[in-house]
Amino acid sequence: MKLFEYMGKELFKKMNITVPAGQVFQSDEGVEKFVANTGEVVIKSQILSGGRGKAGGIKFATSPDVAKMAVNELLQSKVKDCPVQAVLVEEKINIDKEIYLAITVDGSIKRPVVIASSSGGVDIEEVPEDKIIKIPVDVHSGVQPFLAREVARQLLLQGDHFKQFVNLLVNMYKLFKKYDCELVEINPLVISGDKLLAADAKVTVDDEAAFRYPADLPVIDERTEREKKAHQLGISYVELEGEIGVMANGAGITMATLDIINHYGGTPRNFMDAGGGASTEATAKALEILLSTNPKVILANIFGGITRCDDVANAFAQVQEKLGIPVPLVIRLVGTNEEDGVRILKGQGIESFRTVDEAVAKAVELLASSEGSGE
Amino acid sequence: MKLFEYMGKELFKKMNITVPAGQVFQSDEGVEKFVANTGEVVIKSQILSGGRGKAGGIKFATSPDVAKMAVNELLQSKVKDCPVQAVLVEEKINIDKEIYLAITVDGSIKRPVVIASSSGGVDIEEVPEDKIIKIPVDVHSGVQPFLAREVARQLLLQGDHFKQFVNLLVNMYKLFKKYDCELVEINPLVISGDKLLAADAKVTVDDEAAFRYPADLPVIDERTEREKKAHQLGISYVELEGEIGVMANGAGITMATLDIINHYGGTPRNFMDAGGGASTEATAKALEILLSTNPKVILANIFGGITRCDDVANAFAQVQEKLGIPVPLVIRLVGTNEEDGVRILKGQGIESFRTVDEAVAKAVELLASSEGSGE
Amino acid sequence: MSIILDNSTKVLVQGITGRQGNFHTKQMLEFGTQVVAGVTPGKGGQQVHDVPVYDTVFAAVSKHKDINASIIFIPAPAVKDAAMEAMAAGIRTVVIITEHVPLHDEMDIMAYAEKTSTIIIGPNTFGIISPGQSKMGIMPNTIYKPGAVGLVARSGTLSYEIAFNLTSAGLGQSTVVGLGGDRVVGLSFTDVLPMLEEDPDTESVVLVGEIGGNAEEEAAKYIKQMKKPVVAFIAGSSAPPGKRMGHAGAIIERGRGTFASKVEALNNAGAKVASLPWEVPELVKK
Amino acid sequence: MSIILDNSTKVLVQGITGRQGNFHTKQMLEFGTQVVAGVTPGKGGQQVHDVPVYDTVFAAVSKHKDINASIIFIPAPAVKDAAMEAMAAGIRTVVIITEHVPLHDEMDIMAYAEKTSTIIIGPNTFGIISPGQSKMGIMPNTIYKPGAVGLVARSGTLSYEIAFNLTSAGLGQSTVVGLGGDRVVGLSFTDVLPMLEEDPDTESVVLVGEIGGNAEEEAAKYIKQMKKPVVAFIAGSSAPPGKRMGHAGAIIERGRGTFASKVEALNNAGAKVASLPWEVPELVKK
Repeated sequence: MKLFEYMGKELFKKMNITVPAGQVFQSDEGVEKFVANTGEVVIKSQILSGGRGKAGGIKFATSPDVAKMAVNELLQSKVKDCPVQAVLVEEKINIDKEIYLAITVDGSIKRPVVIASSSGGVDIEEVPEDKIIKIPVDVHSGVQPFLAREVARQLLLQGDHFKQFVNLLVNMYKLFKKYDCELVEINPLVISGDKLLAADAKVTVDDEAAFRYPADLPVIDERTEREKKAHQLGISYVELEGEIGVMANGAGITMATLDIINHYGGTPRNFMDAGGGASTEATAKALEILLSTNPKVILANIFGGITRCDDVANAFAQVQEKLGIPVPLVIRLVGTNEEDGVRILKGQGIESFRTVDEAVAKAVELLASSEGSGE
Repeated sequence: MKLFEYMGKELFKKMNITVPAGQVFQSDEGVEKFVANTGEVVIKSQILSGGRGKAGGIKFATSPDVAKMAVNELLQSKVKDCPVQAVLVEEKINIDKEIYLAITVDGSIKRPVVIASSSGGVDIEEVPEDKIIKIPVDVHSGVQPFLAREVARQLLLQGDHFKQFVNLLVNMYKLFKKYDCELVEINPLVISGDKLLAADAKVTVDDEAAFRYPADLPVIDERTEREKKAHQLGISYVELEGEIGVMANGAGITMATLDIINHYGGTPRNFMDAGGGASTEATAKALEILLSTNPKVILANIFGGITRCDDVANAFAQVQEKLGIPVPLVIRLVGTNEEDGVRILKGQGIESFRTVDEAVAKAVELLASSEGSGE
Repeated sequence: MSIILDNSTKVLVQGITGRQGNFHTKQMLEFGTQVVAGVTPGKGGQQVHDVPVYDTVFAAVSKHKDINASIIFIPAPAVKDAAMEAMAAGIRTVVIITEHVPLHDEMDIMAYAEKTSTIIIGPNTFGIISPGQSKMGIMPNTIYKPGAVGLVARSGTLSYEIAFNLTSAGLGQSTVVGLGGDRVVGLSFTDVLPMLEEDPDTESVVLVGEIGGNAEEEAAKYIKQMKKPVVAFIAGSSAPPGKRMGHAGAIIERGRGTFASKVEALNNAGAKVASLPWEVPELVKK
Repeated sequence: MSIILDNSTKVLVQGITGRQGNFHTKQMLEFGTQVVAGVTPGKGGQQVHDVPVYDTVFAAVSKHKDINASIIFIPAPAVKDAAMEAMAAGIRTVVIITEHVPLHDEMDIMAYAEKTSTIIIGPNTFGIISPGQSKMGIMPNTIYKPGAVGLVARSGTLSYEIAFNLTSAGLGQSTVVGLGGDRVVGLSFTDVLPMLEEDPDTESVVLVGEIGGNAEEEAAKYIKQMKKPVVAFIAGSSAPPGKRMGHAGAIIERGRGTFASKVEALNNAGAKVASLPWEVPELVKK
């Protein structure tokens, strides 16, 4: 789960990481007063995608009425296709230097890593490898001050900035641990006079740790209604933009199924991993979600293992009888109870295949003919 | 620093460790009301020594007025030589079973150890070794539930008691860590119906961690005024009951000096490790503390290393000139700047020795003659 | 022969009385796995498919001193505790089937595993199988046969697909290892490939990877020096960046871990990369 | 020869610009110790007695790759951090002079030391000295002379007393190690005794213990099988139970760690136990 900048900064404040003075607004109410007290401000649309600056999502204002106008403008706009529902109005700070600082998880070494660079303010991807400081963290000891001092030294920080940075990084790691984060990123971390300020905040928390989120962690959900519904069923579901509705059992095989569709010239409407061992009922519900997206063709790729082919076949039969399936249906069915499954499907007039090759080829062929027929 | 039982129980409650309903009283005000609401109670004098039960420090009462009387009686008494300044009045609980449970530090394996026994309620020293469960704790992972389950299993706990115990031990370790404890002991941990209750609480926190004690940790000080004063000087000082005032530089050598005094038939009035490298001024202050205890003889055993013999000699000269030293003084002086030191002392008419052997023998001889003279 | 797991391995099942644990214990026993004990706190003394159940891992290993591997079927929030328990009790091969384990718990598990020199397979894995000998996992019993292809995969059902293709083409397997789909898992390609390279009964190796992370790129560095032929298949050629394809690890973020970079690295290392799953057996036979 | 420390050891001083660090760096240099670098955060670039100062241990070791030991003169609250820094930077011998280090920090340090196979001496120790070669510590330079007695002690000044007695009696020392007076310290008697037993330049061993803990009892178990003669002295015969005699470890609690139990264990192990410090040289000569 990604947090909005202003939410991340709330957590920063709790962990004694200094941020610019600011206030979040969902309407223009109070903007003028805040700006009158603050002076020159920056107004940032709160969206979850990066690059909002280039996309026009950040405005500056020196007076209360200009600020109010800018707030209204942003709140009525879409930035990078996202409707802006909140803006963060912050004091404009003088930037002496910008630093990049992040703590994230490096899967290849199985531990957190501190990433820092003196070249802050730009996408870290654009910074050459040799300008990036990367220090792995031992989870048993965490980020001790000594590790923070070494990062500070490599960033060439001096005197009071050095000391502030050490505290900041130690606290940032505490935040990373406390909120089960995948990523805590400050870009830029700004040196402004004698201060060190987190001018931005990207915080991503681990969805799998939701059961133990601290009570003060805000919860936001950028999934579509369908994705939420699928999630409740324990199904991993992602909406895409193609034509063929896809269901398979297992993440890797689902991914491979999409690849094969692509290979044959088709386009998938979604990623749906119905999981292993799904019951008839769960599979029927998954199928209903698929149908609700109005695909041109539906393709199911079932490799029966824990999943039983007859359960899957029954689900299809059930949905067809109950709701009707108004589009062509292609099923690849192999493995546990395969014969029963094939027989059940045949009873419903549904054709099944033994190999994914044949099934995908058939689905794409049906897609072509459905498009050819102007449907 | 040892905490009183009621303070330990306050910490227990914060960490979700269940204790009997109770209230602490420093006078009889409110006792009757509390007992009227609670019913049968046990009244425990709050002292830091063990064995208060046998010493008459625990009373029982079934009615408010009896309780009030008992409270007053205890508050006016001394238990094990300690004046009772507070009593803890608690509901009397039915005891189905008593368990011993503690977390402490085992220096030989350099880590915490969980100690438990089904034979609770008695001094753990009296429990045979094979009835004691001892499980070392990896400080990196702490007491995870699995470790608590294993202790619960070995204690033969069942069902709900098993589950409660697992939570209790996990929380007890959190307390042990959070408050920098040397010891957290619950003896007895009582099974009472479906409940698990900490009927006593012994918590000892590490004095060296005082700089980071959490704000909610009460601070108590059982040292004498002299011990406190010495502590402020960075001197390790313990009052004993003998006749010879002792000062040395180093814990081990101080201990050995006391041993040698004993060997020669004398008795030390104190343990005083003046530390290494003490200045003239600090040594003079240490000597003033010694003098304030009215010893019959003063013995200083100085092995000059970082400590300079001339600094020590000057301190003695200073004190003698300023306050006078009304008792015989024996000094062993060897090491850094020894010659200067000996000369300075000689100038004051103070005899010094090169070996601890001679010095102690002399001190004991002087003690005998001072006693002989009826002083 | 085989790697990690063979017919002498004595297996403990943690969470044996649960729905999954119970079902797969039966499956494993039927396959020939020596499941000697199970653990479920509070259920000590029971039996599951004639396997004795204990309250704690310590109790199980003190009774069955030959236990040398454990498989975990425990709900995600308690997996860290269960894995630590296995390691603390001296078990040095631990297979974690559970999915949805929190990332920080996974890092804690791996740190403790490093300290205790424990082999962790998973979390979020189908497990490990040495056909004809033993399995610790949830893979179907029927699609494998003993043989000389070592198969290592990040993903479950996709590996079944490929194992099934291999078996259908007459190519049996020495050992099939599922690394698990999470961002942080125990064994990685670079751990398993050297084992397969040294295993006398493995003649060729199939690597099934997917987009995300850099495990395949790292693997390629090792493959360069391997004597045995390696065939690879990478899932996710069509996946858009920024979307998690079911697995926490299968996501192209910040331009890293793309399909192209993986295929290029593997090709450069001398591996034959199949474009479609069913091409794998042909490439192995070449 | 000697144990742990010899004239080739390259020493880092952590906290070199502090009063203690500065003073003892001078003392060590005068004794012949190869102090090659120092660390004080924020003081990088300075020099102390011609020794270059760095901001972090990483910076020091990246410049002086031969540093293989560190001595810590840092205030107690920061000792854990400093010790971890030394270990994280790959230094495998760390002497901690500082007293008053919190117990839980000491346990954390020792756990990390175990994980990294680091030798920790202290905290609350006078250090280690191999007369004629090198010293890392705060002991006086003048009371030792090279020789064949290995001396290991829990306590500082008492060990000076005994070393002084040995030297006065014409008995030089191979290496003198101070274990430290706290309840949790790094090296213990049972670590040092085997090193002395194997050191070709050590002919006899003197152990200086004190009441509290069970380190001397544990040592006795090892002494039983030693070929070299061992002489012991135990301080605290007159100490009352329940009172801490300066050292956190020197306390008789719950009846454990008494003078009598230690002397008995050592006698039974064949060590000669001196009743008074000045008897030690005679017993060594026997």
